[in-house]
Amino acid sequence: MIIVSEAPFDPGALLSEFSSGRTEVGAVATFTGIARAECGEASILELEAYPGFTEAEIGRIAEDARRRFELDDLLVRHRIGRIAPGETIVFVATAAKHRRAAFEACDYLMDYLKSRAPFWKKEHGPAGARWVEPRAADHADIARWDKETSR
Amino acid sequence: MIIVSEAPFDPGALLSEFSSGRTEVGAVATFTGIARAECGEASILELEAYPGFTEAEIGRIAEDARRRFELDDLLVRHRIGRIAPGETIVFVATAAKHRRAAFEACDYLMDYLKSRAPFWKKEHGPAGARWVEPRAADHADIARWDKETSR
Amino acid sequence: MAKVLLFGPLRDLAGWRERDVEDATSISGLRARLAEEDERLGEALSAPGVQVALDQAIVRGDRPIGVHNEVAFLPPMSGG
Amino acid sequence: MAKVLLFGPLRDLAGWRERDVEDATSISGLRARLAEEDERLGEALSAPGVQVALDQAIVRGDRPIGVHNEVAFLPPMSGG
Repeated sequence: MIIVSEAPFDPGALLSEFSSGRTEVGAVATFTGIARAECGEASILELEAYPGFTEAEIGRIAEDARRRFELDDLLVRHRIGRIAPGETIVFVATAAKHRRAAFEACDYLMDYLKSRAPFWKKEHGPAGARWVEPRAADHADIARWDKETSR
Repeated sequence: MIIVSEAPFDPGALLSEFSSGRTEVGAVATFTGIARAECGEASILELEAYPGFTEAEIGRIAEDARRRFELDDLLVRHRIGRIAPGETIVFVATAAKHRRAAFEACDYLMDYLKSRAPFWKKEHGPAGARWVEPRAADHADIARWDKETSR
Repeated sequence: MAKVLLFGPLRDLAGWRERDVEDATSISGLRARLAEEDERLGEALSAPGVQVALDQAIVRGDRPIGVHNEVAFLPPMSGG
Repeated sequence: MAKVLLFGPLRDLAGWRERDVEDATSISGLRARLAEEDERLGEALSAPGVQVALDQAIVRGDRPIGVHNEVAFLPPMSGG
């Protein structure tokens, strides 16, 4: 399931729902991205999506991840709008029979979301607002998967 | 925090508590291990620990992970006793400033728990009970970290 | 006439997010039309890294556009 | 006398989990003493992969033991 919305959410509630009732899965990995205060440097994060297009693009990579890592299930929830420090920005959960697949798929989805998913991010801080582009580390992270042979 | 106990637990409730109130962390990774039914092959899992020793050994590797990956915090909760399919066996959460550290530390802790932590596991199935040793894949997983140079 | 959408820094630069633009029959024509009104916006729309989505699908190169099309200009993306 | 603990398959093999064992002043002596009572258990306690913890710390090789020591025999471990 892929949800992009302005509503705040609790990652724990999503994990409870995602992991319950699974008797054939074995492994659930999650990632939660939280807005950082950067010691006062960034007070509010503003995230913009292209409604419809953003969900569809994430859906394409999610299908890719399902096949590539033999996932049983996955969940991506991404917040947009104005987000305060300590609030959750993104939550990804993956379910697989074995833990390596669950970990790698979760890692892969986050690398994609961080560098190639259609979101635009603005930081509002004491010195004004600025649009943020992916860090060099994010580009390096996603490039790992391009180089790899199929698993 | 490291908890080894017979009490069932909800991984989502642990994640809610672990992730709330963090304004300087950014990244939380988790892993949840769930008892599998194996299509009826294994109906009950029985896990044994050495009380005191098991927590202390996990504590040593947790301290190692904190230093190695520059973690802000971590949580390991492991169930012992009789566990039914669909119930949670183990939950690991890691918190760090950046997601790579959180993912790698979570992965590292799970590899350790799966192959070197002092637990003994018995599967009770229709064909009787048998003690389980780590799979070859578990040994290969933990060996990855021995070969790596420090990060 | 096509519906035009701007995202991220392009929206701030232009001062609008969504508009109907008349008299454009191709993406290149649309860019030229917007550049006439606002030279800095015109340059920004042609900058490397800015992708174009036609009816929610990324397209490369020029394309004809008509009344019912939606054209979005997408600056470099940056997820959560 | 030392307190002896067995885990996992060793416990099933012996039929007990915890016992006080008298007349043993070293780990090797303790193994020999248990082997006298139960030959299969004695072999299992000496198998490769079985570790020994003395007062909750893994030890290799032989060690003297006394009244207040706790000796645990740990077969190959297998986490969650």
